[in-house]
Amino acid sequence: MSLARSLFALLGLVFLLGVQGQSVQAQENLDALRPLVNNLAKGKYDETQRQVEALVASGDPVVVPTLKALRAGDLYVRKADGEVFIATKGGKGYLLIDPLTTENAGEAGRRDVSKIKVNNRLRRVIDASMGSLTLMAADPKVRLAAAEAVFKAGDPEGLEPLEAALQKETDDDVRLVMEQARAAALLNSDRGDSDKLEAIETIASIGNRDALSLLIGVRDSTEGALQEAAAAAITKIEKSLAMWGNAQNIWYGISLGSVLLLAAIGLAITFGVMGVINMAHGEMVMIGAYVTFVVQELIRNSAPWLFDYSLFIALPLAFLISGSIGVAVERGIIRWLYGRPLETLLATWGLSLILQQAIRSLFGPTNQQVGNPEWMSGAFELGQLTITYNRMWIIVFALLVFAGLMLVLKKTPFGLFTRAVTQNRRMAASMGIRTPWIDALTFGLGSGIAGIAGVALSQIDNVSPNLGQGYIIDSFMVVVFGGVGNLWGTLVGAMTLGVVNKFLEPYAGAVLGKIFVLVFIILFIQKRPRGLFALKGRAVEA
Amino acid sequence: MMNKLTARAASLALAGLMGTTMISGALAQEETIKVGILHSLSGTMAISETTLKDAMLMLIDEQNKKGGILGKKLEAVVVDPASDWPLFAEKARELIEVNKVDAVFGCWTSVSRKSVLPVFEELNSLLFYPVQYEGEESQRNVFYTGAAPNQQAIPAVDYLMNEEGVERWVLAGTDYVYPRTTNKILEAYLKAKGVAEEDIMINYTPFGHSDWQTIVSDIKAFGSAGKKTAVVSTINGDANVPFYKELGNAGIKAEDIPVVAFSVGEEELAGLDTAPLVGHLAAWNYFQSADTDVNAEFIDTWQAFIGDEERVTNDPMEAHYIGFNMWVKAVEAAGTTDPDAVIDSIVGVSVPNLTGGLSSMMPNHHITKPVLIGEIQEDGQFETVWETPGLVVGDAWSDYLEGSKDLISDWRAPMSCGNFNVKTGKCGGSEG
Amino acid sequence: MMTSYLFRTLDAKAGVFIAILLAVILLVPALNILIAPDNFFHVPNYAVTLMGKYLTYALLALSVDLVWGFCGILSLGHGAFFALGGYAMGMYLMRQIGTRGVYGDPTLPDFMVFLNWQELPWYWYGFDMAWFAFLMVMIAPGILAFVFGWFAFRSRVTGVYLSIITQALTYALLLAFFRNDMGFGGNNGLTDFKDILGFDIQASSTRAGLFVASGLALLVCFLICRYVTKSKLGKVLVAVRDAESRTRFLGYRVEYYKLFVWVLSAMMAGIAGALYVPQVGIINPGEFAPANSIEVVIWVAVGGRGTLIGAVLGAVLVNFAKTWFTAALPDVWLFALGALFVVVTLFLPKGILGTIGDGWTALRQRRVSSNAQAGGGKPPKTPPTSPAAAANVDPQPAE
Amino acid sequence: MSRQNTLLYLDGVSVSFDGFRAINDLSMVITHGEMRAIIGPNGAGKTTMMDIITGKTRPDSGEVFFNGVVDLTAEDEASIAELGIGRKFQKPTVFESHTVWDNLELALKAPRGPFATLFHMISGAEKTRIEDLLTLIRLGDKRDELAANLSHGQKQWLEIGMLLAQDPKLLLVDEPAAGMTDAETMETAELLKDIAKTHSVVVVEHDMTFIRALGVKVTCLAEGSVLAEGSLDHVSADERVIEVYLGR
Repeated sequence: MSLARSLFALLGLVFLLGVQGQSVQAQENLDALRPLVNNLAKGKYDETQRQVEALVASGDPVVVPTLKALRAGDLYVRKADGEVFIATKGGKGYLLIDPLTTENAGEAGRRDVSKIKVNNRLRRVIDASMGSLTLMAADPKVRLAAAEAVFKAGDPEGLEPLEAALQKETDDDVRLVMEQARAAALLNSDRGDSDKLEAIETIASIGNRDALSLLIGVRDSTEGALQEAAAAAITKIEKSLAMWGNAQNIWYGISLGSVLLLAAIGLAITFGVMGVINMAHGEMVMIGAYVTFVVQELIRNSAPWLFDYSLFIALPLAFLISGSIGVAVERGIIRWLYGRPLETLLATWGLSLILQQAIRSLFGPTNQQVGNPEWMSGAFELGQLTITYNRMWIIVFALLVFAGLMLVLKKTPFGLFTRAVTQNRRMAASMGIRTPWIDALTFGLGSGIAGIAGVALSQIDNVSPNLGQGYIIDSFMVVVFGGVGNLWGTLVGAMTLGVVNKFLEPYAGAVLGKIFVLVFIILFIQKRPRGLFALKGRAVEA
Repeated sequence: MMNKLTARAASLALAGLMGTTMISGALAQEETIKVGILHSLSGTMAISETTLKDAMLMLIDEQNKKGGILGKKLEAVVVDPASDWPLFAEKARELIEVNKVDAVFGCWTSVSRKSVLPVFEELNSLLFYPVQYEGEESQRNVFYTGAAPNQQAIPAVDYLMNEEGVERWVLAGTDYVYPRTTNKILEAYLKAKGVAEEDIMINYTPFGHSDWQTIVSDIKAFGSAGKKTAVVSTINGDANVPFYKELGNAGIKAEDIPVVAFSVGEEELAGLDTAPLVGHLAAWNYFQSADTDVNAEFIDTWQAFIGDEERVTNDPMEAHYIGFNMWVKAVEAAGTTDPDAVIDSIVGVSVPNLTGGLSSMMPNHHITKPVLIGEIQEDGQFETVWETPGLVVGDAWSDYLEGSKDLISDWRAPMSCGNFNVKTGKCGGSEG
Repeated sequence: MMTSYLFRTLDAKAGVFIAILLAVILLVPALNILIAPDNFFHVPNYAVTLMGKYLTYALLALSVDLVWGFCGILSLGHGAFFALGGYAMGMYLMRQIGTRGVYGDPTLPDFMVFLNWQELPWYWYGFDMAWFAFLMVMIAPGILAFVFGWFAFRSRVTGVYLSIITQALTYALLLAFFRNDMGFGGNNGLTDFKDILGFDIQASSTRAGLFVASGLALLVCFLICRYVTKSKLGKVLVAVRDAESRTRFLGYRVEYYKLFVWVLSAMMAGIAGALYVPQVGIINPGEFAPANSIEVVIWVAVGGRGTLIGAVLGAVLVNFAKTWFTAALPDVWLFALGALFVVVTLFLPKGILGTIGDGWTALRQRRVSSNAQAGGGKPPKTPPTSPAAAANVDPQPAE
Repeated sequence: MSRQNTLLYLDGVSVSFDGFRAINDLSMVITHGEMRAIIGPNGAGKTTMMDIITGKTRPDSGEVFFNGVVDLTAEDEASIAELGIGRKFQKPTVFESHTVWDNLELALKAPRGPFATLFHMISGAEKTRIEDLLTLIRLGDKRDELAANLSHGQKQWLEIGMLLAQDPKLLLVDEPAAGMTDAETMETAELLKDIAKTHSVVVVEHDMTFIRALGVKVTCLAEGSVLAEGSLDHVSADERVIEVYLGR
């Protein structure tokens, strides 16, 4: 591995030169490096890779900006003379910067330069070199990343610099990773068996999939004690991974359940509490998602610094917009249909067609881009679990919405009136409750909650006119499975279906898993014809 | 019987209504050449197909500015088959029988094409089908201007294998015919290249699948076996957005496990935050970023036509561009829009494609195309990282499938057969 | 004796309907085949196929009306039976292709060849014989309906719970049939049919024949439904619809009644599907889509729930509107269709026929106020009652 | 009394809904040909008791026997009705979209299977029987009227007519006089007394005048069990009955 050798040569160089950087001596090197840099523009990826290796082998840190620019795709070649520059868009076409001196080098027209192409393999090569270069950087975070990169590479050439770096390392976390990286590199080296046995122990203590793959490599390529040790470590890791696998399924299940809960919770009100077979529920969710899109679009165009708060702005807006559409629908259509629940199905189905087409006419039929704010991007590790932030926040959000709704229904006068009206309309009316307004507001509440669900769902799904259609059936299943008219049922129902689905999926596959869940619902309803949380009692005569 | 009379009146009224009301647009004064556009404007496929309807309207508009064909203006007849497959057949029949169109541009999904095939055969009309598909078909009345598997999937795998050194493969797709067939072909191809059984993972998901957590984590696990891994995605349009979102959030970077997709184009990316996806790949025959004058002009015309500076172009649009121009050229060469004459004259016709070459209609009714591999960029565009040295001829019958490797297609006389079996020396589809 | 009873129950409206239907069955093919294409009175092939499709939809609507209008079982999954019938027919038609498929395999359908299937799965056996296939057209949906109904009705699943699990049923089947491993052609379904009972499926005479068959099937099923609903069993069904547990306390085993009418209805839906497939030329899992089943319910509601003629009328009208809108207003037709549903619900609460029927009754019996419940269903202007109770929801126990 | 000789035998029956004991260790016996009136405050478990007898609700514990031998807890509503127990509901429940005639025809004792009804032709005897019933319940001129258009009292009578059409051995009548005028109430009492000559009857009623007019043995229920049993005078004199029911 000539690349690695040259990298570590470079590393030594950087060390020697320290922070002073360029000296007069280095200045002379530039002339020697220039052709190497220009060579980057010649040939295909194989050739470029060779040139990258040659650059690194030159052992001069001035090539670092060049490599960085190459990785980012900012390196261009001037067609006229084959000179390579770092170019950024500006002026008539591009502003050119000399990659070695990082000085301005004039401008070039759009057609005068062409980009030096880079692909994933090149990026990996550059990353590896960057990583190793920074093993002794001042910032411990950078050192940590560097150690991880070296671990991934598992290159025996890295052993010595790594050991050198280890001696200087003061940060415990970084030290740990460096030791793991050393073990990984050691296993691939020609050192003695006792060292390797120790390394196997170190690797086994990591206990994740990377460690597993390393150990499998050892098991398959060695004999005797080493092989046994590796095999034993593998069994141990596999066992713990299987356990984590179950934890992962539960997490995924809860996450899916929270999505189902969000999709269904508005319906639990309009359908569950009010008895309106609301086929337009999905469209209310969709409208919430489009509100998010519009808010983000406005923010992108006029106030980009607000982007991380876009969801907080979208939430109340989505609630208000979906909610007022809900109120309008109730006043305009639904209120004529009380006592004829099946006709609400017909009217709201028509309504859902109209809303879909309206959105399609307004925004076009294609998906709209809704971005994740910074705090909803990425993931963190919990043991062997990868937990993505957007999923986590959606679970939290779903539970908050649920709790908030419970609070509104149980603790506020509005909630009391709602329950009174839905249980005994005449009695409520005679007690002075303005039932028509309670109806309208309850329907508005359900629709508004569908709207804020849309804000959350826009973070994980398509924002298109079909968004609502994808959730409507699942929502009805959840509400009915949980027991119509019971919010706790909706919560438990959503979580149960989510977890069941996720436990089936690894064995049955996504399609069969879903089929099994549906069959499960059908059979469950046979057992409990009124859902999970049905209330027993002297049933009201039909 | 008086009932008979009323019934006749009713049925006539019914038929009459259909006949007169279905011609869209104002009643033309002069004689026009009618072109049918059969793309879903509602339902699940509207998301992809509406763009193609607009693209066709633009192409027809442009042609009319140039004076039409054979001295006549073109008139577009638009119908909405509403993503309902049997409705495609009905609407195709309506276009041909009632509206008397001379050619139809349309369909996206395989099933919609399968649904209309018998109609075009029976009524002997022309269909230009603009989307990449699974192959295994060659029909006299249909022109396949999208990619066959050998014009998309195989070059993409070659690229990953040779340029990125991939050794382990996840073939992930939506469970329908195109991914099934493509994956079958790829599996056979990879095994022929020496990839072991356990280094291939095949996974299917339902349409519109939105919860990708399990699958993404499976891919992650599969990819941590020490060998360079890539995902070949034949996941259908709608399901891609949640898939990529999950991928991005799970921290799977293109440098670790690149994903090459065959159904993700500029339009799909427009609905995504592409920042976490930079470096993932797609294989197409056209990218909006193609640096040619003809493409720049096409994009300008399109954005002006649609009135949106941000609107993107994509591969199926280029396919319609090529197909439409081929039809125009063939009609001009034949001097008539008669389907039989056009079918004869169109084979061998070459028109410029948007990537700077000339695409030709081959005797098997597929066309020649360059294959481009592009990387997703931050701005939602693709950057071509690799392309085939020359044009690739679309292969109707895959060489990697048991049933079809002996079949060839040639619609020129005297063979005039879509599925000629070179072993038996017989045209497989016809009797005897 | 039964037939004479049947005819005695035919009233004027049914008579007119049967006469019109017979006339359509006879005239449309005649005008299609006997009249020259350039003649004004010629009915084009296109219209024959289209109307044939409407007739099968009408039959489907009729089957839904039988369970919903007369027995109060709101099925949001009748598309499943329709599609199963269609698949049975499709499998027969696939086997008829024989060596004319693109790969020329004598037994395996094309999609199996290119998925490398080596032999025909067992459930495809027998479908090369017309009698077996035609029997399965009724038996397959019938068995599914029987099994599903046996469990659901015995467990007394009612109201929206039943509706939702019918939806779950059709949704599960949709997903299952999408799977290519199932051996039904996956998403592409079954297509590229060549002939039926030896006749070329694309010939106009075959089309006319299929049209007549659809018309006759509709007629026969209409008469069966008519007989069933007018018999004492029909009265029990209506009793079940209006007061299920009261019916139980009279000693009627409600689940058997439901099961009977449910299976009958499923078989009719299966026949409708079987006639639909050769006319449209394709059957694929899309027919299982829950939205399709909901649409059928809407046809019935538009025409008038609880009136057999209304169901037929609704199916034809809505589908005609759909055909017309999708061509005349391709960009905005959903607005028109959606508005139609909303308007019908608000202003014609008993459907078109129910409303006409009301006017009729009101004319004849002036002294009876207009909220007479002629066609079943609730009166149009009931004061709002508790919506929760109306949806069969028990928010709290009564005591 | 041994259960062999009874018509209806309840022993130690309990049922609870979500922790609420609606029926608590209830025991009661109805003999052949007996008419019994049941009184009690709201929530005493009267309707739930009927639900248990007719198979609508399953008891958590206890025995329910009909004719001394048939275990009713193992039967469902339909078979209990076929055994000969008819029930009239508290809220009059007739088939509103059927005519009065059809309501009676449906109730008439005849084979109950779906195929039997599918091919059923109404016989002369059946017609006569319906005519008789129509006269009895005084709805002769309303025979073609939809049940929905009847007045409240007429519906009550129609339901009683339907009960009789079933020809049951035991009639369970829940508040037959509710919503009736005084005159109608008295007529209903007379009608029930007539019926009681040939059938066993259990009547639940709040109307004391009505109960008095019946002049039969009275059982008072409270909180799910029997509070007092005996003649009306005896029961009305009971301290506890006065406290929980009459005296309030």
